[in-house]
Amino acid sequence: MEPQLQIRLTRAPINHVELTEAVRSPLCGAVVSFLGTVRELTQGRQTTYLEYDAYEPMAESELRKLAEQAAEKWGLHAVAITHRLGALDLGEIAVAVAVSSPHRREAFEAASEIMSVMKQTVPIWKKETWADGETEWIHPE
Amino acid sequence: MEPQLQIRLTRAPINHVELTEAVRSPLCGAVVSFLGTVRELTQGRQTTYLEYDAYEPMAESELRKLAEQAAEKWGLHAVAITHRLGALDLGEIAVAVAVSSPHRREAFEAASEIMSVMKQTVPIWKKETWADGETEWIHPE
Amino acid sequence: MTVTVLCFARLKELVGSGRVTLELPADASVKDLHRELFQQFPAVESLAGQLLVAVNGEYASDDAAIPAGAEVACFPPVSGG
Amino acid sequence: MTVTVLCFARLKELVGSGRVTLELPADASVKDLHRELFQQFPAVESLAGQLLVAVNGEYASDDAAIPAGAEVACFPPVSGG
Repeated sequence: MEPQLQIRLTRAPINHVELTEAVRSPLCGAVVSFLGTVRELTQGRQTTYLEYDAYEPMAESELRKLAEQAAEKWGLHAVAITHRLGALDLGEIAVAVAVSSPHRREAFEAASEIMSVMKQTVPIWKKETWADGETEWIHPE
Repeated sequence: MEPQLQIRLTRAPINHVELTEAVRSPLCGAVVSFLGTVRELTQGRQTTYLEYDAYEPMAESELRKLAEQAAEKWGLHAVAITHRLGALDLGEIAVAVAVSSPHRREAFEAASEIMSVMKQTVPIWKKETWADGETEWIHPE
Repeated sequence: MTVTVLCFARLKELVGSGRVTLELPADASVKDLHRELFQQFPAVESLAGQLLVAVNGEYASDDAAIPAGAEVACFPPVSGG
Repeated sequence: MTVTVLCFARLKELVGSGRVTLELPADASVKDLHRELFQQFPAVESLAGQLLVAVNGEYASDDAAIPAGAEVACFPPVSGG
Protein backbone atom coordinates (compact mmCIF):
# COMPACT_ATOMS: atom_id res chain seq x y z
CA MET A 1 0.00 0.00 0.00
CA GLU A 2 1.27 3.48 -0.87
CA PRO A 3 2.22 5.54 2.17
CA GLN A 4 0.16 8.69 2.82
CA LEU A 5 2.30 11.83 2.62
CA GLN A 6 1.29 15.33 3.70
CA ILE A 7 3.88 18.10 3.17
CA ARG A 8 3.22 21.75 3.98
CA LEU A 9 4.93 25.11 4.36
CA THR A 10 2.84 27.66 6.23
CA ARG A 11 3.00 31.21 7.59
CA ALA A 12 0.21 30.46 10.11
CA PRO A 13 0.76 28.77 13.51
CA ILE A 14 1.13 25.00 13.16
CA ASN A 15 -1.73 22.85 14.45
CA HIS A 16 0.22 19.82 15.67
CA VAL A 17 -2.97 17.95 16.58
CA GLU A 18 -4.04 17.96 12.95
CA LEU A 19 -0.74 16.34 11.90
CA THR A 20 -0.90 13.64 14.55
CA GLU A 21 -4.52 12.83 13.73
CA ALA A 22 -3.69 12.75 9.99
CA VAL A 23 -1.28 9.81 10.42
CA ARG A 24 -3.31 7.69 12.89
CA SER A 25 -4.80 4.44 11.63
CA PRO A 26 -6.12 1.14 13.04
CA LEU A 27 -3.45 -0.49 10.84
CA CYS A 28 -0.73 1.11 12.96
CA GLY A 29 0.26 0.48 16.55
CA ALA A 30 2.64 3.43 16.79
CA VAL A 31 2.58 7.16 16.16
CA VAL A 32 5.66 9.31 16.84
CA SER A 33 5.43 13.09 16.67
CA PHE A 34 8.18 15.68 16.88
CA LEU A 35 7.77 19.40 17.52
CA GLY A 36 10.67 21.78 17.08
CA THR A 37 9.85 24.89 19.10
CA VAL A 38 11.53 28.29 19.43
CA ARG A 39 13.94 28.17 22.35
CA GLU A 40 14.54 31.18 24.52
CA LEU A 41 18.23 30.50 25.16
CA THR A 42 20.98 29.28 22.78
CA GLN A 43 24.26 28.68 24.60
CA GLY A 44 23.21 31.24 27.18
CA ARG A 45 22.21 33.92 24.67
CA GLN A 46 18.63 35.26 24.77
CA THR A 47 16.49 35.11 21.61
CA THR A 48 13.73 37.68 21.07
CA TYR A 49 12.20 36.04 18.03
CA LEU A 50 13.08 33.95 14.97
CA GLU A 51 12.38 34.26 11.28
CA TYR A 52 12.41 31.42 8.77
CA ASP A 53 12.84 31.93 5.04
CA ALA A 54 12.72 29.22 2.38
CA TYR A 55 13.28 28.53 -1.28
CA GLU A 56 9.72 27.34 -1.25
CA PRO A 57 9.28 25.07 -4.30
CA MET A 58 12.56 23.26 -3.60
CA ALA A 59 11.89 23.08 0.17
CA GLU A 60 8.57 21.37 -0.59
CA SER A 61 10.13 18.95 -3.06
CA GLU A 62 13.03 18.11 -0.69
CA LEU A 63 10.57 17.52 2.17
CA ARG A 64 8.52 15.26 -0.07
CA LYS A 65 11.61 13.26 -1.11
CA LEU A 66 12.59 12.93 2.53
CA ALA A 67 9.12 11.70 3.50
CA GLU A 68 9.03 9.22 0.60
CA GLN A 69 12.47 7.83 1.40
CA ALA A 70 11.67 7.47 5.10
CA ALA A 71 8.32 5.80 4.35
CA GLU A 72 10.03 3.32 2.04
CA LYS A 73 13.00 2.62 4.34
CA TRP A 74 10.95 2.15 7.54
CA GLY A 75 7.70 0.77 6.12
CA LEU A 76 5.65 3.70 7.37
CA HIS A 77 1.90 3.98 6.90
CA ALA A 78 1.85 7.80 6.82
CA VAL A 79 4.15 10.81 7.16
CA ALA A 80 3.08 14.42 7.77
CA ILE A 81 5.56 17.31 7.83
CA THR A 82 4.77 21.01 8.24
CA HIS A 83 7.40 23.76 8.46
CA ARG A 84 6.54 27.28 9.53
CA LEU A 85 7.91 30.33 7.66
CA GLY A 86 8.02 34.02 8.65
CA ALA A 87 8.37 35.43 12.17
CA LEU A 88 7.93 33.19 15.24
CA ASP A 89 7.71 34.07 18.92
CA LEU A 90 9.37 32.12 21.72
CA GLY A 91 7.76 28.73 22.31
CA GLU A 92 6.00 28.62 18.93
CA ILE A 93 6.28 25.52 16.72
CA ALA A 94 8.79 25.89 13.86
CA VAL A 95 8.42 22.35 12.54
CA ALA A 96 6.13 19.40 13.20
CA VAL A 97 6.62 15.83 11.98
CA ALA A 98 4.26 12.91 12.61
CA VAL A 99 4.75 9.34 11.39
CA SER A 100 2.77 6.15 11.87
CA SER A 101 3.94 2.58 11.56
CA PRO A 102 2.75 -0.87 12.59
CA HIS A 103 5.65 -1.01 15.08
CA ARG A 104 7.25 1.34 17.58
CA ARG A 105 10.95 1.17 16.76
CA GLU A 106 10.49 2.03 13.09
CA ALA A 107 8.34 5.04 13.99
CA PHE A 108 10.99 6.42 16.38
CA GLU A 109 13.87 5.79 13.97
CA ALA A 110 12.00 7.34 11.05
CA ALA A 111 10.94 10.52 12.86
CA SER A 112 14.44 11.01 14.23
CA GLU A 113 16.07 10.49 10.83
CA ILE A 114 13.58 12.80 9.08
CA MET A 115 14.63 15.59 11.44
CA SER A 116 18.36 14.91 10.97
CA VAL A 117 18.17 14.85 7.19
CA MET A 118 15.83 17.87 7.08
CA LYS A 119 18.48 19.96 8.81
CA GLN A 120 20.99 18.96 6.10
CA THR A 121 19.01 19.16 2.88
CA VAL A 122 15.87 21.29 2.99
CA PRO A 123 16.46 24.89 1.82
CA ILE A 124 15.03 26.73 4.83
CA TRP A 125 17.02 29.24 6.88
CA LYS A 126 16.65 30.63 10.36
CA LYS A 127 17.42 34.21 11.34
CA GLU A 128 17.91 34.94 15.04
CA THR A 129 16.99 38.30 16.50
CA TRP A 130 18.91 38.43 19.77
CA ALA A 131 17.83 40.40 22.84
CA ASP A 132 20.56 43.01 22.16
CA GLY A 133 18.87 43.77 18.81
CA GLU A 134 21.50 42.06 16.66
CA THR A 135 20.21 39.82 13.86
CA GLU A 136 22.03 36.80 12.47
CA TRP A 137 21.30 34.30 9.72
CA ILE A 138 22.22 30.84 11.02
CA HIS A 139 24.39 28.88 8.57
CA PRO A 140 25.98 25.77 10.11
CA GLU A 141 29.57 25.21 8.90
CA MET B 1 15.67 22.63 37.94
CA GLU B 2 13.43 19.72 38.90
CA PRO B 3 11.79 18.03 35.90
CA GLN B 4 7.99 18.21 35.68
CA LEU B 5 6.41 14.76 35.84
CA GLN B 6 2.79 13.88 35.09
CA ILE B 7 1.79 10.22 35.51
CA ARG B 8 -1.76 8.94 35.01
CA LEU B 9 -3.82 5.79 34.65
CA THR B 10 -7.25 6.39 33.17
CA ARG B 11 -10.37 4.53 32.03
CA ALA B 12 -11.41 7.45 29.79
CA PRO B 13 -10.07 8.07 26.25
CA ILE B 14 -6.60 9.68 26.33
CA ASN B 15 -6.35 13.31 25.23
CA HIS B 16 -2.90 13.28 23.60
CA VAL B 17 -3.03 17.02 22.95
CA GLU B 18 -3.17 17.71 26.67
CA LEU B 19 0.00 15.64 27.25
CA THR B 20 1.94 17.33 24.46
CA GLU B 21 0.90 20.80 25.63
CA ALA B 22 1.80 19.88 29.23
CA VAL B 23 5.47 19.35 28.35
CA ARG B 24 5.99 22.34 25.99
CA SER B 25 8.15 25.21 27.22
CA PRO B 26 10.15 28.11 25.75
CA LEU B 27 13.14 26.53 27.54
CA CYS B 28 12.90 23.52 25.24
CA GLY B 29 13.55 23.22 21.52
CA ALA B 30 12.21 19.68 21.22
CA VAL B 31 9.06 17.77 22.08
CA VAL B 32 8.69 14.08 21.20
CA SER B 33 5.36 12.32 21.63
CA PHE B 34 4.52 8.66 21.28
CA LEU B 35 1.05 7.14 20.92
CA GLY B 36 0.53 3.40 21.20
CA THR B 37 -2.76 2.62 19.47
CA VAL B 38 -4.86 -0.53 19.17
CA ARG B 39 -3.85 -2.35 15.99
CA GLU B 40 -6.36 -4.27 13.96
CA LEU B 41 -4.00 -7.05 12.89
CA THR B 42 -1.31 -8.92 14.85
CA GLN B 43 0.66 -11.31 12.64
CA GLY B 44 -2.34 -11.54 10.36
CA ARG B 45 -4.86 -12.22 13.14
CA GLN B 46 -7.81 -9.83 13.52
CA THR B 47 -8.43 -8.13 16.88
CA THR B 48 -11.96 -7.10 17.86
CA TYR B 49 -10.99 -5.16 20.96
CA LEU B 50 -8.42 -5.04 23.76
CA GLU B 51 -8.63 -4.83 27.52
CA TYR B 52 -5.91 -3.55 29.84
CA ASP B 53 -5.73 -4.43 33.51
CA ALA B 54 -3.19 -3.12 36.01
CA TYR B 55 -1.92 -3.50 39.53
CA GLU B 56 -2.69 0.18 39.82
CA PRO B 57 -0.64 1.52 42.76
CA MET B 58 2.50 -0.31 41.58
CA ALA B 59 1.90 0.60 37.91
CA GLU B 60 1.77 4.26 38.92
CA SER B 61 4.90 4.02 41.05
CA GLU B 62 6.82 2.12 38.33
CA LEU B 63 5.77 4.71 35.73
CA ARG B 64 6.93 7.50 38.04
CA LYS B 65 10.31 5.80 38.60
CA LEU B 66 10.68 5.37 34.85
CA ALA B 67 9.88 9.05 34.20
CA GLU B 68 12.27 10.22 36.94
CA GLN B 69 15.11 8.02 35.67
CA ALA B 70 14.62 9.15 32.06
CA ALA B 71 14.43 12.82 33.08
CA GLU B 72 17.67 12.48 35.02
CA LYS B 73 19.50 10.45 32.37
CA TRP B 74 18.53 12.64 29.40
CA GLY B 75 18.22 16.04 31.09
CA LEU B 76 14.53 16.37 30.25
CA HIS B 77 12.45 19.40 31.14
CA ALA B 78 9.17 17.49 31.47
CA VAL B 79 7.72 13.99 31.07
CA ALA B 80 4.02 13.08 30.80
CA ILE B 81 2.80 9.48 30.65
CA THR B 82 -0.82 8.29 30.55
CA HIS B 83 -1.86 4.63 30.22
CA ARG B 84 -5.42 3.64 29.46
CA LEU B 85 -7.14 0.78 31.36
CA GLY B 86 -10.34 -1.14 30.59
CA ALA B 87 -11.76 -1.95 27.15
CA LEU B 88 -10.40 -0.22 24.02
CA ASP B 89 -11.68 -0.24 20.45
CA LEU B 90 -9.46 -0.50 17.36
CA GLY B 91 -7.45 2.66 16.75
CA GLU B 92 -7.87 4.01 20.30
CA ILE B 93 -4.82 5.22 22.24
CA ALA B 94 -3.57 2.71 24.83
CA VAL B 95 -0.58 4.76 25.97
CA ALA B 96 0.70 8.27 25.39
CA VAL B 97 4.14 9.60 26.31
CA ALA B 98 5.38 13.16 25.77
CA VAL B 99 8.81 14.50 26.71
CA SER B 100 10.49 17.87 26.25
CA SER B 101 14.17 18.67 26.21
CA PRO B 102 16.41 21.53 25.09
CA HIS B 103 17.71 19.27 22.30
CA ARG B 104 16.24 16.85 19.79
CA ARG B 105 18.35 13.72 20.19
CA GLU B 106 17.79 13.46 23.94
CA ALA B 107 14.02 13.81 23.46
CA PHE B 108 13.91 10.98 20.89
CA GLU B 109 16.18 8.68 22.92
CA ALA B 110 14.23 9.31 26.10
CA ALA B 111 10.77 8.69 24.63
CA SER B 112 11.97 5.52 22.93
CA GLU B 113 13.61 4.19 26.07
CA ILE B 114 10.58 5.03 28.24
CA MET B 115 8.46 2.84 25.96
CA SER B 116 10.97 -0.05 25.95
CA VAL B 117 11.34 -0.09 29.73
CA MET B 118 7.60 0.36 30.29
CA LYS B 119 6.96 -2.87 28.40
CA GLN B 120 9.35 -4.70 30.75
CA THR B 121 8.56 -3.30 34.19
CA VAL B 122 5.13 -1.71 34.56
CA PRO B 123 2.47 -4.14 35.88
CA ILE B 124 -0.15 -3.66 33.18
CA TRP B 125 -1.53 -6.53 31.07
CA LYS B 126 -3.27 -6.68 27.74
CA LYS B 127 -6.06 -9.12 26.91
CA GLU B 128 -6.83 -9.66 23.23
CA THR B 129 -10.33 -10.50 22.07
CA TRP B 130 -9.84 -12.01 18.63
CA ALA B 131 -12.41 -11.89 15.82
CA ASP B 132 -13.20 -15.60 16.36
CA GLY B 133 -14.34 -14.76 19.92
CA GLU B 134 -11.32 -16.28 21.65
CA THR B 135 -9.75 -14.21 24.42
CA GLU B 136 -6.09 -14.33 25.44
CA TRP B 137 -4.00 -12.59 28.08
CA ILE B 138 -0.72 -11.54 26.48
CA HIS B 139 2.30 -12.55 28.55
CA PRO B 140 5.61 -12.22 26.66
CA GLU B 141 8.01 -15.10 27.43
CA MET C 1 1.48 -16.49 58.87
CA THR C 2 -1.48 -15.83 56.61
CA VAL C 3 -0.58 -13.99 53.41
CA THR C 4 -3.13 -12.50 51.02
CA VAL C 5 -1.81 -12.49 47.45
CA LEU C 6 -3.23 -10.15 44.81
CA CYS C 7 -3.45 -11.99 41.47
CA PHE C 8 -3.60 -10.44 38.00
CA ALA C 9 -4.27 -11.30 34.34
CA ARG C 10 -3.86 -14.99 33.38
CA LEU C 11 -3.00 -15.89 36.99
CA LYS C 12 -6.26 -14.33 38.17
CA GLU C 13 -8.14 -16.48 35.64
CA LEU C 14 -6.34 -19.65 36.74
CA VAL C 15 -6.98 -19.16 40.48
CA GLY C 16 -10.50 -17.86 39.79
CA SER C 17 -10.09 -14.74 41.95
CA GLY C 18 -8.19 -11.46 42.28
CA ARG C 19 -6.93 -12.43 45.72
CA VAL C 20 -6.04 -15.75 47.36
CA THR C 21 -5.05 -16.51 50.93
CA LEU C 22 -2.03 -18.72 51.61
CA GLU C 23 -0.73 -20.16 54.87
CA LEU C 24 3.09 -19.78 54.94
CA PRO C 25 5.85 -20.30 57.55
CA ALA C 26 6.88 -17.09 59.36
CA ASP C 27 10.23 -16.88 57.51
CA ALA C 28 8.80 -17.76 54.07
CA SER C 29 10.50 -16.55 50.89
CA VAL C 30 9.06 -15.72 47.47
CA LYS C 31 10.04 -19.25 46.37
CA ASP C 32 7.95 -20.72 49.21
CA LEU C 33 5.02 -18.62 48.07
CA HIS C 34 5.29 -20.02 44.54
CA ARG C 35 5.40 -23.57 45.92
CA GLU C 36 2.31 -23.06 48.06
CA LEU C 37 0.46 -21.44 45.15
CA PHE C 38 1.20 -24.43 42.86
CA GLN C 39 0.04 -26.82 45.60
CA GLN C 40 -3.30 -25.08 46.16
CA PHE C 41 -3.84 -24.31 42.45
CA PRO C 42 -2.19 -27.00 40.29
CA ALA C 43 -3.28 -25.18 37.07
CA VAL C 44 -0.90 -22.33 38.00
CA GLU C 45 2.07 -24.63 37.27
CA SER C 46 1.50 -23.75 33.58
CA LEU C 47 3.00 -20.34 34.53
CA ALA C 48 5.98 -21.83 36.46
CA GLY C 49 9.20 -19.91 35.77
CA GLN C 50 7.24 -16.90 34.51
CA LEU C 51 5.52 -15.55 37.63
CA LEU C 52 6.70 -12.27 39.12
CA VAL C 53 6.16 -11.28 42.74
CA ALA C 54 5.96 -7.79 44.23
CA VAL C 55 6.23 -7.12 47.95
CA ASN C 56 4.93 -3.73 49.09
CA GLY C 57 4.86 -2.53 45.49
CA GLU C 58 8.47 -3.47 44.61
CA TYR C 59 9.67 -6.44 42.59
CA ALA C 60 11.06 -9.19 44.86
CA SER C 61 13.58 -11.89 43.93
CA ASP C 62 12.95 -15.61 44.58
CA ASP C 63 15.10 -15.52 47.74
CA ALA C 64 13.52 -12.39 49.23
CA ALA C 65 11.71 -12.86 52.55
CA ILE C 66 8.03 -11.97 52.84
CA PRO C 67 7.53 -9.76 55.91
CA ALA C 68 4.36 -10.31 57.96
CA GLY C 69 1.65 -7.84 56.96
CA ALA C 70 3.25 -7.01 53.58
CA GLU C 71 1.11 -6.33 50.49
CA VAL C 72 1.98 -9.21 48.16
CA ALA C 73 1.11 -9.42 44.47
CA CYS C 74 1.79 -12.14 41.93
CA PHE C 75 1.45 -11.88 38.16
CA PRO C 76 2.71 -13.17 34.78
CA PRO C 77 5.03 -11.04 32.56
CA VAL C 78 3.64 -7.57 31.83
CA SER C 79 2.27 -6.50 28.44
CA GLY C 80 1.27 -2.86 28.73
CA GLY C 81 2.48 0.01 26.57
CA MET D 1 24.00 33.47 -21.67
CA THR D 2 22.16 35.52 -19.07
CA VAL D 3 21.40 33.61 -15.87
CA THR D 4 19.11 34.88 -13.12
CA VAL D 5 20.17 33.53 -9.73
CA LEU D 6 17.74 33.39 -6.81
CA CYS D 7 19.57 34.31 -3.58
CA PHE D 8 18.56 33.46 -0.02
CA ALA D 9 19.37 34.24 3.61
CA ARG D 10 22.84 35.71 4.30
CA LEU D 11 23.63 35.65 0.57
CA LYS D 12 20.53 37.74 -0.15
CA GLU D 13 21.73 40.28 2.42
CA LEU D 14 25.22 40.42 0.93
CA VAL D 15 24.05 40.94 -2.67
CA GLY D 16 21.26 43.25 -1.53
CA SER D 17 18.55 41.43 -3.50
CA GLY D 18 16.63 38.18 -3.82
CA ARG D 19 17.73 37.79 -7.45
CA VAL D 20 20.84 38.83 -9.39
CA THR D 21 21.58 38.58 -13.09
CA LEU D 22 24.92 37.17 -14.22
CA GLU D 23 26.44 36.96 -17.70
CA LEU D 24 28.03 33.51 -18.14
CA PRO D 25 29.57 31.55 -21.05
CA ALA D 26 27.16 29.16 -22.77
CA ASP D 27 28.85 26.06 -21.26
CA ALA D 28 29.26 27.54 -17.77
CA SER D 29 29.45 25.26 -14.73
CA VAL D 30 28.40 25.86 -11.13
CA LYS D 31 32.03 26.76 -10.37
CA ASP D 32 31.94 29.49 -13.05
CA LEU D 33 28.78 30.85 -11.49
CA HIS D 34 30.50 31.09 -8.08
CA ARG D 35 33.46 32.93 -9.70
CA GLU D 36 31.22 35.44 -11.45
CA LEU D 37 29.23 36.01 -8.27
CA PHE D 38 32.41 36.77 -6.27
CA GLN D 39 33.58 39.16 -8.99
CA GLN D 40 30.34 41.15 -9.08
CA PHE D 41 29.83 41.01 -5.31
CA PRO D 42 33.19 40.83 -3.51
CA ALA D 43 31.45 40.65 -0.10
CA VAL D 44 30.11 37.20 -1.10
CA GLU D 45 33.64 35.78 -0.84
CA SER D 46 33.02 35.61 2.93
CA LEU D 47 30.74 32.64 2.05
CA ALA D 48 33.30 30.96 -0.28
CA GLY D 49 33.37 27.18 0.18
CA GLN D 50 29.95 27.25 1.83
CA LEU D 51 27.56 28.21 -0.96
CA LEU D 52 25.18 25.62 -2.37
CA VAL D 53 23.66 25.80 -5.83
CA ALA D 54 20.41 24.26 -7.07
CA VAL D 55 19.57 23.92 -10.75
CA ASN D 56 15.88 23.38 -11.52
CA GLY D 57 15.22 22.61 -7.86
CA GLU D 58 17.94 19.94 -7.46
CA TYR D 59 21.32 20.30 -5.77
CA ALA D 60 24.11 20.67 -8.36
CA SER D 61 27.81 19.82 -7.85
CA ASP D 62 30.60 22.30 -8.67
CA ASP D 63 31.25 20.62 -12.02
CA ALA D 64 27.61 20.46 -13.15
CA ALA D 65 26.73 22.45 -16.28
CA ILE D 66 24.07 25.16 -16.09
CA PRO D 67 21.59 24.65 -18.95
CA ALA D 68 20.24 27.77 -20.67
CA GLY D 69 16.87 28.77 -19.22
CA ALA D 70 17.33 26.76 -16.02
CA GLU D 71 16.03 28.05 -12.67
CA VAL D 72 19.18 28.63 -10.65
CA ALA D 73 19.32 29.27 -6.88
CA CYS D 74 22.27 29.92 -4.62
CA PHE D 75 22.33 29.87 -0.82
CA PRO D 76 24.43 29.23 2.32
CA PRO D 77 24.03 26.03 4.39
CA VAL D 78 20.45 25.40 5.50
CA SER D 79 19.21 25.81 9.09
CA GLY D 80 15.54 24.83 9.13
CA GLY D 81 13.96 22.16 11.28
